[in-house]
Amino acid sequence: MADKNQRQELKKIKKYNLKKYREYNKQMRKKRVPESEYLTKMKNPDNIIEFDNLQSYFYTDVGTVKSVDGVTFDIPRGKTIGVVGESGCGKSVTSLSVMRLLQGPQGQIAGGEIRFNQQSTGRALNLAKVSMKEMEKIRGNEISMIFQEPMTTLNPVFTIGDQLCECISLHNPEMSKKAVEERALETLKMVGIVRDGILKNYPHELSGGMRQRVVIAMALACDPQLVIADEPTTALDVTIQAQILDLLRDLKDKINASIMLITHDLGVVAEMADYVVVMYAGRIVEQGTADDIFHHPAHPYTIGLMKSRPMLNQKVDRLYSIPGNVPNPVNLPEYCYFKNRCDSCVEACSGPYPSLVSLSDTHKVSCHLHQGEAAHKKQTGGKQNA
Amino acid sequence: MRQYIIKRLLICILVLFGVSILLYSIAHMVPGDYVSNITAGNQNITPEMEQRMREAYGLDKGLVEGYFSWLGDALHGDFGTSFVYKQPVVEVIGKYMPATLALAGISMFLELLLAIPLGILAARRQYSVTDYTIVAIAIIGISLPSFFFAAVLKRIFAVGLGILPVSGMVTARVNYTGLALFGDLAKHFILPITVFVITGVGSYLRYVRTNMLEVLSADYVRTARAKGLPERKVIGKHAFRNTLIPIVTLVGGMIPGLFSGAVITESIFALEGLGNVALKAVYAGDIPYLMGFNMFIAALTLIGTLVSDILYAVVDPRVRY
Amino acid sequence: MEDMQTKNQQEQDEFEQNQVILTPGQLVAKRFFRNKLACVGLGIIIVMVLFCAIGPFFSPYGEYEIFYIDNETGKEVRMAEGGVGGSNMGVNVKAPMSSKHWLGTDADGRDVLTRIMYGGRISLTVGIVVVVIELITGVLMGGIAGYYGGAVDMVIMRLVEIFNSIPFIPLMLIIASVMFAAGVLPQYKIYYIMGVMGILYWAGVARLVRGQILSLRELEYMQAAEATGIRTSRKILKHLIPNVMPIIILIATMDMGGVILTESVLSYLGVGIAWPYASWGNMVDVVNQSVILKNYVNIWLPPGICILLTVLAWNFIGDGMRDAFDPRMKR
Amino acid sequence: MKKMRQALALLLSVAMLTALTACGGGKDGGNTDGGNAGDSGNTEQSGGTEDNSGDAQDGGDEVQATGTYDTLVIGTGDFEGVFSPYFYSSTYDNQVNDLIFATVSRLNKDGEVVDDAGHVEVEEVKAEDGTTKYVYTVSIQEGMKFSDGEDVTIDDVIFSYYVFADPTYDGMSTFNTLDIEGLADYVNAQKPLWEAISAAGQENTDFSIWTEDQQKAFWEAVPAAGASFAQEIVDYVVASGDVEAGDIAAAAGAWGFELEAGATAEDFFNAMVAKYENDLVALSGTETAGSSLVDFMDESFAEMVELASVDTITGIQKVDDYTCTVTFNTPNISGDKQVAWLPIVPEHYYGADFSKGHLEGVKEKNSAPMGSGPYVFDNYDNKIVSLKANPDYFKGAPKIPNVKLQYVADEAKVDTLLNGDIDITDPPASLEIIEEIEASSDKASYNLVDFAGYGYIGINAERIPDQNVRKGLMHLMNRAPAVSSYYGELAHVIERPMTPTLAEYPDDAKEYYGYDPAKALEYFKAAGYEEKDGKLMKDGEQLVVEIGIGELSTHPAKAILTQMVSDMQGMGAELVVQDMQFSNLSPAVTGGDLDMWVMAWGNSTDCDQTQMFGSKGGSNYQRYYSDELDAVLEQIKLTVDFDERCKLVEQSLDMIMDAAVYMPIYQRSDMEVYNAATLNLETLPEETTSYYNYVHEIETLEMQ
Repeated sequence: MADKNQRQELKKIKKYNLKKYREYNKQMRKKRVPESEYLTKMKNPDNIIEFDNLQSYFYTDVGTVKSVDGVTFDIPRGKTIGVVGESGCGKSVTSLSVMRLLQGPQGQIAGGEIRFNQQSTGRALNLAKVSMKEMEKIRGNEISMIFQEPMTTLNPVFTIGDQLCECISLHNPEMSKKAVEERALETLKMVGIVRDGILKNYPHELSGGMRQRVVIAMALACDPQLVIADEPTTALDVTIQAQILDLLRDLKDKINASIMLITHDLGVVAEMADYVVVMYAGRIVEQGTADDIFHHPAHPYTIGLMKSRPMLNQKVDRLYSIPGNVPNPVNLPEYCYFKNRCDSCVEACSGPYPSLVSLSDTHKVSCHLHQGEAAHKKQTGGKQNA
Repeated sequence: MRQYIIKRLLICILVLFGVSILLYSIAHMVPGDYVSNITAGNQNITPEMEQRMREAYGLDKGLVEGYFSWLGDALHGDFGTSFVYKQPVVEVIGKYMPATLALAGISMFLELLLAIPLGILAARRQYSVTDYTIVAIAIIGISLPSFFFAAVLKRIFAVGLGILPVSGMVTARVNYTGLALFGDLAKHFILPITVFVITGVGSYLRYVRTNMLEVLSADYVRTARAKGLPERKVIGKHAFRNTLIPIVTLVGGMIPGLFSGAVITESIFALEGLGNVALKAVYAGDIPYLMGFNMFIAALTLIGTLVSDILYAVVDPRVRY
Repeated sequence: MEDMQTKNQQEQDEFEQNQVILTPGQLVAKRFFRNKLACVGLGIIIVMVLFCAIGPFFSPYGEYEIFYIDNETGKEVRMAEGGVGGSNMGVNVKAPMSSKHWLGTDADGRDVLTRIMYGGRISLTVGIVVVVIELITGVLMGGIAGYYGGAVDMVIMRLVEIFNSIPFIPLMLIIASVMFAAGVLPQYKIYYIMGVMGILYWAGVARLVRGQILSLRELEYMQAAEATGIRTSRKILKHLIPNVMPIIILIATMDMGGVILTESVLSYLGVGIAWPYASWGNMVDVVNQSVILKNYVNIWLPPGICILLTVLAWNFIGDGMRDAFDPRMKR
Repeated sequence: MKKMRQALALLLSVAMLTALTACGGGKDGGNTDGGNAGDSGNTEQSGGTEDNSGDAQDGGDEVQATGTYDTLVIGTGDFEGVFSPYFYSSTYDNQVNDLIFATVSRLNKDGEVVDDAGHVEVEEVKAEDGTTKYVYTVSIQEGMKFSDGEDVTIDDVIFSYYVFADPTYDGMSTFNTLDIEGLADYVNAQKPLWEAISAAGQENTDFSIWTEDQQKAFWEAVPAAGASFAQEIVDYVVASGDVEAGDIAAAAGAWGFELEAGATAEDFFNAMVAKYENDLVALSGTETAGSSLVDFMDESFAEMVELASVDTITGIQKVDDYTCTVTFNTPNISGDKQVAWLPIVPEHYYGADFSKGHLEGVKEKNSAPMGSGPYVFDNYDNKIVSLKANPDYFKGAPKIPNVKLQYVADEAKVDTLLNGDIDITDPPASLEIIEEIEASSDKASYNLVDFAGYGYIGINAERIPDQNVRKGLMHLMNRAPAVSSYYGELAHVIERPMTPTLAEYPDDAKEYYGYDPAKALEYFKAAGYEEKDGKLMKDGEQLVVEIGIGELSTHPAKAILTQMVSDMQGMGAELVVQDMQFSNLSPAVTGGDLDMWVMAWGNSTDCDQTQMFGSKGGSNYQRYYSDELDAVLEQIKLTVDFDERCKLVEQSLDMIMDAAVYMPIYQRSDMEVYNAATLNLETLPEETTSYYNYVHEIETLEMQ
């Protein structure tokens, strides 16, 4: 019986997916996309990226996974945004959406806008819609990305030089081969690799840390306006992590680019981020300045995270851990996703998913605890800040 | 690198030695030896005459003795004299090699020429109509018995339409020379090569496709995209160079299959090649030629694998010997 | 607060229940069945097996029964009926399709349809038997080589190379003629040939399995298993075999078709199943008599199609299997 | 199909030797169809014209074409590239020889010897020692030239005799077995020491060639060697699984020697010696299980020794530059063929460094033949033999400048001809082909020729000793339907084991064993078999017969065997059918490893059947030995009067039939197909037989 309607269930899913795939492929095949479709207006010209109700779905055999479901936040120019959350909460998918690197046709941007403030042309583009051609111009040039796995992100059969120069000359066709190489070495110096002959090396000849530096160099090669660092340190061992972090930190000052730092390591965020976005199960549960999040966490989940990170100055006999785990991403419930793990539930929690309310002009949270009393909190919040 | 190659070559010799023992003992078990074949039914042949001929052909020796005398000569590059052709085996092989090499070589080239691009295309469009059609056609190709396919092709193009020769390698009536001769040869090779390619390309295509799928899902391809490389460069450069690695090894493995296939195709189209001769040799009990032929193929195979292993090191910097 | 907690728990539970959860097996199956071609293939094989296994029971004729025809009365006489001597009698060869013989009779006056059924039994059996043999030998040898490594590995791999570098077809021909000398009865010849083919094919399997096992031994969980110091037998049974299974199943399906083809090629060369028994291979042989090829399509086309479909089917299944097993292509 | 061609090549090769030859399914095999030749016409045209232009420059003194076409292409079988009248083993190689070499005499339509480049006649002469000798006088025309301009003399003919007679000769000719005066001494002048000693016998006292000690040593060595020799046989038998190890008596039994139980290898050997009347050579030659007797002795015994320095054959005498005589000790009805139906081979070319025992020089010319025939060898490449006309051929220069023989597969022959690529070919005759050709009669015409041979089923009388069983089997062969449905008009059932093309064949012979399962069963019962629970048993043994057949898939005897299999199943017996490659079948038959076999004889040119049915006959595969039959056969050979001979032949054939060892099946037709679009058909011989065809008149053949 149950088995039967499960099968029907699956059939429905399959049909639905196929439809989606077809649409996607049609979209991909389009050579030219008229500007009108992706030209848009920035809400705030100081922002470099504005996520507006971004929805990135994966259409899998077992159903639609809403990895990113209505995410909205901005990345101001020259600032660093930290995106935190447990693994599988949609951090990486958000970043991949920006780069339009979701594995089609299964993974697609289902809705919302990613407004990109393109300096070179002074236009505002909706990255969710731009043609692949446009995208290729932007990738690695104005927006570049640092991936988790330094071991596999470099192509094993080409030399560092090849891969680095390729990127540079691609976006600066006018540059001479010589100039390109100089540039390459320069960037490598910037990330602290001075060893000569490095360009002739193959990835497998370098240590993990070195490779990650190369990856970073590659990301910085065309001095982009936005660097997305997706867990840049997780795959590395602690000492290297430290080095890379230092590197990133002083890079942050060297280059006047915005950084979107994705990590589950609050420590890293605390050290680097100006703003913090906390995601849970594909949605933003809380966002604000580093200060807001670290000193006045409002959402039970954020609080949990805070508790669960080791503190040197205060002694706890046992680290706190949030009970339960992330709900199954397929057809999530209507009520707050965190409800079942939350230790401070109220009646309202069984109600619809709480909307995002502002506690201060920077600090937003989506939790029933703060619904309604937004206004009051605002003042007190303001006081506390003062 | 050098030691590696030397080591490999030594191993090859070892293997060849094993092959020769195996082959010789099997060939020696064949009941109908050459003498009893040519004397069969010849009423006046006396036991003495047969014995004389046996000695003349060296068939009177026992297995072990026979093997070692064969080995001894072989080491001096003398693989004996073909019973059927009454010429040194080495010469016979040399004489008939060109046809086979032409057939096998060209086919191999064409197969790769088709398999690689189509395989990549299919991989890029996995589960799409294109993918299904390519794979389906490829598999239909490898699902046909070659002789069956050949017969049908012959029927249509040679007998039916009469636009291609039925069999043989050149048109006897005319003394073509130079380019004309080449054209004539080409005309005679069209059908055999078609059979070869169609029935062979499938497996390689499939292989390419699988590897491409694997590579396409690799991180470095994503990196390449993130760099802003246009798709064709991502595929054509980053992905392709990596699929190349397994393909290189594949090529080495193709050789034995090619020559086995040649046996059938050549006999069907009466091409004067090694395989055809080998087939005849089997029926005539021409042991020297068979040994020579099989050893030749074995050696070729081993060299093939060796070469592809070396190429492996060339295309994949991670591999060093 | 408390009851709230429990309530939550219950909610979560029932919530989990109406989720669609899939075991790995189901996932493989699902990916397999997503591949249309694979499904088609599976269908064909099933039909073929039924056709050949059950078909003969419905056929009124024997596998190699020949039919005579009285040239004066034009009346057909069956072999067993007797009274088939005499000069007015002829063999009813190349009879057209009719209600008596749905696919007509072949060049020897035997019922084509019936022979296709019997022939199918052989062709399918050949496929299965050979594959089984090659798997047993191959997995065993490859397993040993991969597991113990060192000298054993060295020896086995040299053996593999030896077998790889022997040209298959000439060898089969030689062996076939050796078989008579060895006094093998014709009706059993085909089984010996199956054996030989299996033996000749093991090398490829061994190499794959060895590779697989080597890579497995590198994996963490394998080393973890080693660390826990479990018995070797257990290690092999519980950890290695299950993980080699996919590749084995792959080889099995992939080779199945190839073997059937080889059988047909061998019977084209006069090796293969002995007269008067049928196999699809030796039924298709007639195409090299161009008269039959041209005028008697009903004799060669049906078995030809059977071969084509069956091999095709196995290949499709193989493809489906590979795509299904290969987690890399999950997306 | 490759295997069929292969079989065929082997078969006919032997056939051409005026011997009879086994002809498996090969020739009878693959039907061929023409397919439409619609647009092949223009290919021919272009072919023809291209060729003229191509031929223009190499004009010279060469023969010019009479029509559009200047090249005759003959579609034939597979060459082995040994174009030597001495050493060829494939018919198709010899087909080339026929065009390159002229012969002293040739056969006419009826297979009788007639003059060609020379003349032969025989006369009986009383030698001084009172015995009757038969002297053949061989003469050749004067003024003939080889293609290199040298004159042809009788020495060239004599040279051939000596090559054929050479002790180291390993070709197909059986010349050196003829009973020519002094030939035996010449051939056997050189022998392995042990053969010489054993031939001389224990009591020999002439130690001119070997020492007394050697002789003693030899005879002492014999028993031991013999034992091991016998032991090898025993091991062999054991290995083949028939008896368990150690039981020598049983092994010997399986080998055909009755010994009482517990016999030793020595006894076995002695038994063999007894059977061969101390002829150790013959013994080790025939009974061997691999090694020869001498292999078990000191090598020194294997060395060759010159018994007497004989370097001429006394029976062969040169009379003058154009005449010689060959003297036979006994009459031989085919003697004229043996001495005169031989190619004339230039001694100055082949015999440059020929001396007794040294044929290397002759063999070197295998791939570059040269003779005085209508055509001159040009080259052999890509399975095509190219010949150029010989302007000073003694019958006059051929009309067609070039002849090419191209290998074409049997199944492809008609197709290729209709495509216009070849002009003359010989596909295996079949109803379909005739249909095909008649459908496109503008393109081709054909000619049916009685094939000088017949298909038969043989029974090994040693393996099936009981005549009743053999007769039973005979009654199970339903020949008529099989033959009629396979060949239609192209073949007919024959009732006696002899080629009906021979004048001596008794045309009125009645069917000897009709198809009759009931009668068969009676015979089996008479032989002592009874049915036990559905099995035909005799002292615990089921009746199981093993029959060998070559290339069964396309063999006309298929239907017969199918019927036999099912009938014997019906009566509880079993017929095991061994379908084999010809290369395995013939040794199996000659070696007597089969109870029954299906083969065909071809190209019989005379009615002397001693070799097949005589007790000492080299082709007596059925191993049926009967003194009275021998007597009759001998008689036939010596009977020169035709009617007498016919009677004797008939008598002998009846005896053979009664022995139930030989069941003749069919006598069929060969066919020759001619390309009507390229040939002047009226220039073909008006009558073609299996002994005489276009090749014999090639010089007068014309193309359009």
